[in-house]
Amino acid sequence: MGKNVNLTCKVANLIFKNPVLTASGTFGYGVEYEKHLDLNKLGGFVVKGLSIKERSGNNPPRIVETPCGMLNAIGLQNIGVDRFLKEKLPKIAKFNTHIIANIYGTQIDEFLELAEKLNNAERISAIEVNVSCPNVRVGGMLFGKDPNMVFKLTSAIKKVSDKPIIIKLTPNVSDIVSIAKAAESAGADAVSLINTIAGMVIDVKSKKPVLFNKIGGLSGPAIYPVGVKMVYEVYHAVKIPVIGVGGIYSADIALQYMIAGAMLVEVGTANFVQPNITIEIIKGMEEYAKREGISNISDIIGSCCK
Amino acid sequence: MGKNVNLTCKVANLIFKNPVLTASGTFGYGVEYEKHLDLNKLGGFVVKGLSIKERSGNNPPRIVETPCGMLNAIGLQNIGVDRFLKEKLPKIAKFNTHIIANIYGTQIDEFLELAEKLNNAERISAIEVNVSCPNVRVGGMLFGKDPNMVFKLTSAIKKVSDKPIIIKLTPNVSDIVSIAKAAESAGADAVSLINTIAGMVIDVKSKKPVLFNKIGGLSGPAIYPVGVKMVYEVYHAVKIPVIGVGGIYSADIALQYMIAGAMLVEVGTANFVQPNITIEIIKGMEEYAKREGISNISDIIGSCCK
Amino acid sequence: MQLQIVSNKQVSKDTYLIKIDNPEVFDAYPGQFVMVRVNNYNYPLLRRPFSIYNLSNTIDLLYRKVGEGTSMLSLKKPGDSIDILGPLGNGFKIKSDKKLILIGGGIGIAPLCFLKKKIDERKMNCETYFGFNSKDEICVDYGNIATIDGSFGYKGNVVDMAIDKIEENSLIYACGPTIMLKKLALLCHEKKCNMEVSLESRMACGMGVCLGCAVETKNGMSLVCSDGPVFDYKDILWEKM
Amino acid sequence: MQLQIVSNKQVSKDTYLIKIDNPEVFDAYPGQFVMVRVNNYNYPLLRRPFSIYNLSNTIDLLYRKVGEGTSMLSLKKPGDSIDILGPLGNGFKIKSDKKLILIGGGIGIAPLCFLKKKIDERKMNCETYFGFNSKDEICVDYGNIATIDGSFGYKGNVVDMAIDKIEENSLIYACGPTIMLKKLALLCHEKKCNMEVSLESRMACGMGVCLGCAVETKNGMSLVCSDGPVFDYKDILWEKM
Ligand SMILES: Cc1cc2nc3c(=O)[nH]c(=O)nc-3n(C[C@H](O)[C@H](O)[C@H](O)COP(=O)(O)OP(=O)(O)OC[C@H]3O[C@@H](n4cnc5c(N)ncnc54)[C@H](O)[C@@H]3O)c2cc1C
Ligand SMILES: Cc1cc2nc3c(=O)[nH]c(=O)nc-3n(C[C@H](O)[C@H](O)[C@H](O)COP(=O)(O)OP(=O)(O)OC[C@H]3O[C@@H](n4cnc5c(N)ncnc54)[C@H](O)[C@@H]3O)c2cc1C
Ligand SMILES: Cc1cc2nc3c(=O)[nH]c(=O)nc-3n(C[C@H](O)[C@H](O)[C@H](O)COP(=O)(O)O)c2cc1C
Ligand SMILES: Cc1cc2nc3c(=O)[nH]c(=O)nc-3n(C[C@H](O)[C@H](O)[C@H](O)COP(=O)(O)O)c2cc1C
Ligand code: FES
Ligand code: FES
Repeated sequence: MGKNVNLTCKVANLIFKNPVLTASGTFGYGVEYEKHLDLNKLGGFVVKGLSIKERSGNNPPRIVETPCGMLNAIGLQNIGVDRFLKEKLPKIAKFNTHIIANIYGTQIDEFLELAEKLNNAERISAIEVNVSCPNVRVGGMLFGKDPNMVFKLTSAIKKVSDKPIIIKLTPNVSDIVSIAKAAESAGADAVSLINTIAGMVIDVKSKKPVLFNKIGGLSGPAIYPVGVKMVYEVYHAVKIPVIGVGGIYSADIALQYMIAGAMLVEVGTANFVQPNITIEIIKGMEEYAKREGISNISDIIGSCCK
Repeated sequence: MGKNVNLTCKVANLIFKNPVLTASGTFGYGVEYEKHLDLNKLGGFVVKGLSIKERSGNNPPRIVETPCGMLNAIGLQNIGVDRFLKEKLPKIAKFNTHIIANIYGTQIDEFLELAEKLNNAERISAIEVNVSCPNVRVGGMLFGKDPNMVFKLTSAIKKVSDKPIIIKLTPNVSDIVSIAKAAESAGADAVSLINTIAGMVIDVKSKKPVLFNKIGGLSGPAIYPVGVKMVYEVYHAVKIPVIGVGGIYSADIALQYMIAGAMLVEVGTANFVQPNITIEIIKGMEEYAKREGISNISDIIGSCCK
Repeated sequence: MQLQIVSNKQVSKDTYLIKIDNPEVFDAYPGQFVMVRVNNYNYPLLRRPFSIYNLSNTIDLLYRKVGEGTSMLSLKKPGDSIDILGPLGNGFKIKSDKKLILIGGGIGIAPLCFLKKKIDERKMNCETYFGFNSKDEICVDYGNIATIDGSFGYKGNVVDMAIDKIEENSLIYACGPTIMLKKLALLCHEKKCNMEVSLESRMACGMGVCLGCAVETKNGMSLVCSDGPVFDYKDILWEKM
Repeated sequence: MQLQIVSNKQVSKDTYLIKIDNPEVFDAYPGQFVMVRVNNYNYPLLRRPFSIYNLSNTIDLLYRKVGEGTSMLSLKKPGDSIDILGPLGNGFKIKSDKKLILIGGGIGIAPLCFLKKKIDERKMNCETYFGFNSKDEICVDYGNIATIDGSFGYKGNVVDMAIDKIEENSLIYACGPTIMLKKLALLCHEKKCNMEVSLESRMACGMGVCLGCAVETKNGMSLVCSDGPVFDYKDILWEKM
């Protein structure tokens, strides 16, 4: 048990001290969690989705609990990329961990403008492109469901950006493999999956959807088997690294994703329930590796069915 | 509170005494539940999926629990349509409720043969066509994900069958509305949705999927928001009745489906947990209607956002 | 923070008082809340927000059994451990130059009781008006009580009971059903007095990261958990509530 | 069936004995099991199968804490109610013309203890061999005991301890880890004796409708819940286990 486990993982040119990141929209801009955990211990964190202009998001109610899950329809409320770079980034720059910007636009041009603006931000390690937000009517969904659009968008962003580009995929599709392949062939450095699954909850008393936006995105423990299955399939179809997201709440689930093929994992909803869950997951991974005699955690990636 | 609530609902030429059915594969051939509930009280029950030949199904393990859900990969084990008609149907024929046959084939011809065989069985009220089983490699999935195939299959079955035809849709698609519309324009009498969501669970110790079949179908409370959302969308796109399935475990969830647009509901996994849950749901519906002053339960169908 | 339950008892109809062992580190202002993890597994998934009802060597929460989470909470026993996150949010600001009036409806009295204690500690005065549906719901042993059914005290709603006492120089602290707060907001507008209201909203994180608990204010979207739960009533877009 | 818990106590390492009030209607054969709903809400979703360990004015289950469900079960208190479904499945058949040998490994002793009681009631004889990993796991006060670490009784596994007693005329009743059962199956084959084994499998319904609990047998797929859990060892395809 004495020997240390090597938890580092590599995606594009980036070395992550461990495979555990936080998922966009579930970790604010990082600073909010400072008093709950040592952010330096994270593999990285993905900040709340950024758009060109500040967005006020959807009207409330925006969230509703479901069995072992929750629906959200935040509507990508955010302070806009400029204010992020000016006000937030300097505050988190001090942390010795990867900061990944998550971006969202309603048309290709907006994505490009965002990518360009982030290009000059030294502390941004990579850009995660949200092509799959189900809560915004224009754009979002269309991009993420159509391989051609994903190809076009990815190619365009790759042309303007020097940063590694991660395309974040929606699970609400017939064939996620074809979308992942489109991203890969357009030059994406990695794909992350899954974003939330579209869902709806109705208040039977008022006969209205609980969410103002009617439809929201399902996240949390309930969805992890769906994510693991998709990561497994995408891993076997593409050569670029796969980042696993969806329902991770313990080292066990994080490891399931890695064994299925994820190089890194992102923890989302679980941060709300237990703010330091990422630290617990990193510890649990280390213990697992020791117990199983694994010296490099990256050895387990995609080891399922080999 | 004195007045009785009218719970009857109509699909095609069939009158259901109440909107609560059991879902295929979760209620055996009916007889198994006899000692737990009075089957005469059900709106109807859908029997385990039938194929031409007896099928032994997938190797075990076939099920695994997940947060508020379960994965199954039974692989459509069944005794075959002939034995069903000879051995099982006579035993359930006595029940004063609708018996719906669920059928599955690997090619169109098989579906047709099944439909023809069932045509002569007087006690079969309708046929539910499973175009969406994720556990069988050949056929199944392809049919259900492609609107053209669904159109072709539905048209062909409608030609050979005098029974009302219900097409059961898979949620693992980019656009369930287009599939539902294809079924409708091919003459389907109703659509039922959702079947299970594809998922996978890995045992991190052995680094293997828990299920022998690797991938299984997610069912149970966890998935209900996904089903409600799809029923809502399909209801607004087609004129034929919609039957709601997926994660129903209480009157509240059943009512959410109906308010979203379901004419009938099917209860699946919840039968395993509480064998008489359907009776509880019917009671709960009645109480709701009384409380809210609704005299015909069918009045609430699709009442969401009106 | 895993803490031990000291006691958990029903105090009136569907209303429970839970006392949780208070580690020395824990201090809070009236109006602040905690996020309670009902079970140490994934069901129910989200934490439940509860206002601090009292704080001494125990952290006390007064809660009403309304759904699955609060039902489970009501079954917890002394000695069981419970995970709480907090104190969170911004509380009431006690002003000395105003006539202080506390108006609570139903379980909304919880944060006001803590406020009352702090006002008393400062040897200041305040008036308290608490409304319930009926006598069996009453869970406080002071103040002016109104019941909708007239089974105790003033018959009618608490706003009507308090209406004559509200003056331009009043500062109202209010918590309760939205309909009561709306009524009060109108009244404050008419009487040109001030009011701090504690709002409720569905919450996932309780700490300003999920953006789930938004309310519409004059300054755009505000977060109940981190901008509130106590707001100046003038900032709230009441017509949107 | 909602029943009251009479007691629920730890009896050895990670092993608990729960006694549940037995309504008069409830009778069962050794080898039968019940499906326990751990909580009366959706988590954990599925019922847990447990063999009947004893039956009198209480229904007794002996269980090992291995995961989330059994951990929750171990926290239940006397007076709490619990929902059980059963008795389910087919039990052991007691034959009078054989030399009866009970071989149990770990928590697998549970159904055998009930069987032993029934054999005793019929004034018949049987030999009992129970294996554990170590002394602290032992939860039975009779029989020949083997421990893997040798901390009590025979040092080694229970099959090796019993091997010399097995004859052609023996009828073995076995329950325990698959590896132990496989070893016994081989032995029975060699010694040309009979064996009834109680198998485990992941279950959803426990009553033959989900088809989830299949095992491969010489006659195709069989269901552990409704065809078993007790099988003639000759029917099982041991190489597939
Ligand atoms: C800042 C704040 C302070 C509060 N203080 C108290 C208090 O001191 N005493 C008390 O009894 N209640 C208080 N509440 C309300 C309390 O949080 C809810 O009654 C509780 O969450 C209901 O949980 P449940 O599982 O029983 O209900 P369910 O209806 O089953 O809950 C389903 C989901 O909806 C949420 N929800 C339901 N009702 C409310 C509500 N009124 N406000 C916010 N979320 C809700 C739940 O948190 C949960 O996520 C407060 C709410 C907020 C926002
Ligand atoms: C017929 C039968 C009789 C049994 N009798 C006993 C008994 O008398 N005493 C006892 O301690 N155990 C018994 N078991 C095993 C017991 O059912 C499991 O230990 C228990 O389900 C574990 O639940 P968990 O939530 O703690 O574990 P988890 O691993 O968290 O459970 C996850 C899921 O896997 C299932 N599962 C896990 N292990 C097993 C297993 N060994 N067999 C079947 N399903 C499993 C669970 O039911 C659950 O659905 C029996 C099993 C069967 C099939
Ligand atoms: C409240 C909330 C806000 C989210 N916001 C974003 C976002 O801005 N951009 C994005 O790409 N994903 C967003 N997501 C999706 C998560 O990053 C993640 O993909 C999803 O929640 C599944 O993971 P989980 O089950 O661990 O939460 C959001 C999720 C939640 C719950
Ligand atoms: C064990 C099991 C077996 C099933 N077998 C079938 C089947 O044979 N045919 C079919 O159309 N659906 C089958 N289903 C799907 C259910 O009918 C239902 O669509 C699905 O489980 C979602 O509903 P639920 O969450 O209420 O279970 C099966 C589901 C389960 C859990
Ligand atoms: S509850 Fe998450 S931001 Fe307020
Ligand atoms: S557990 Fe469902 S058939 Fe055996």
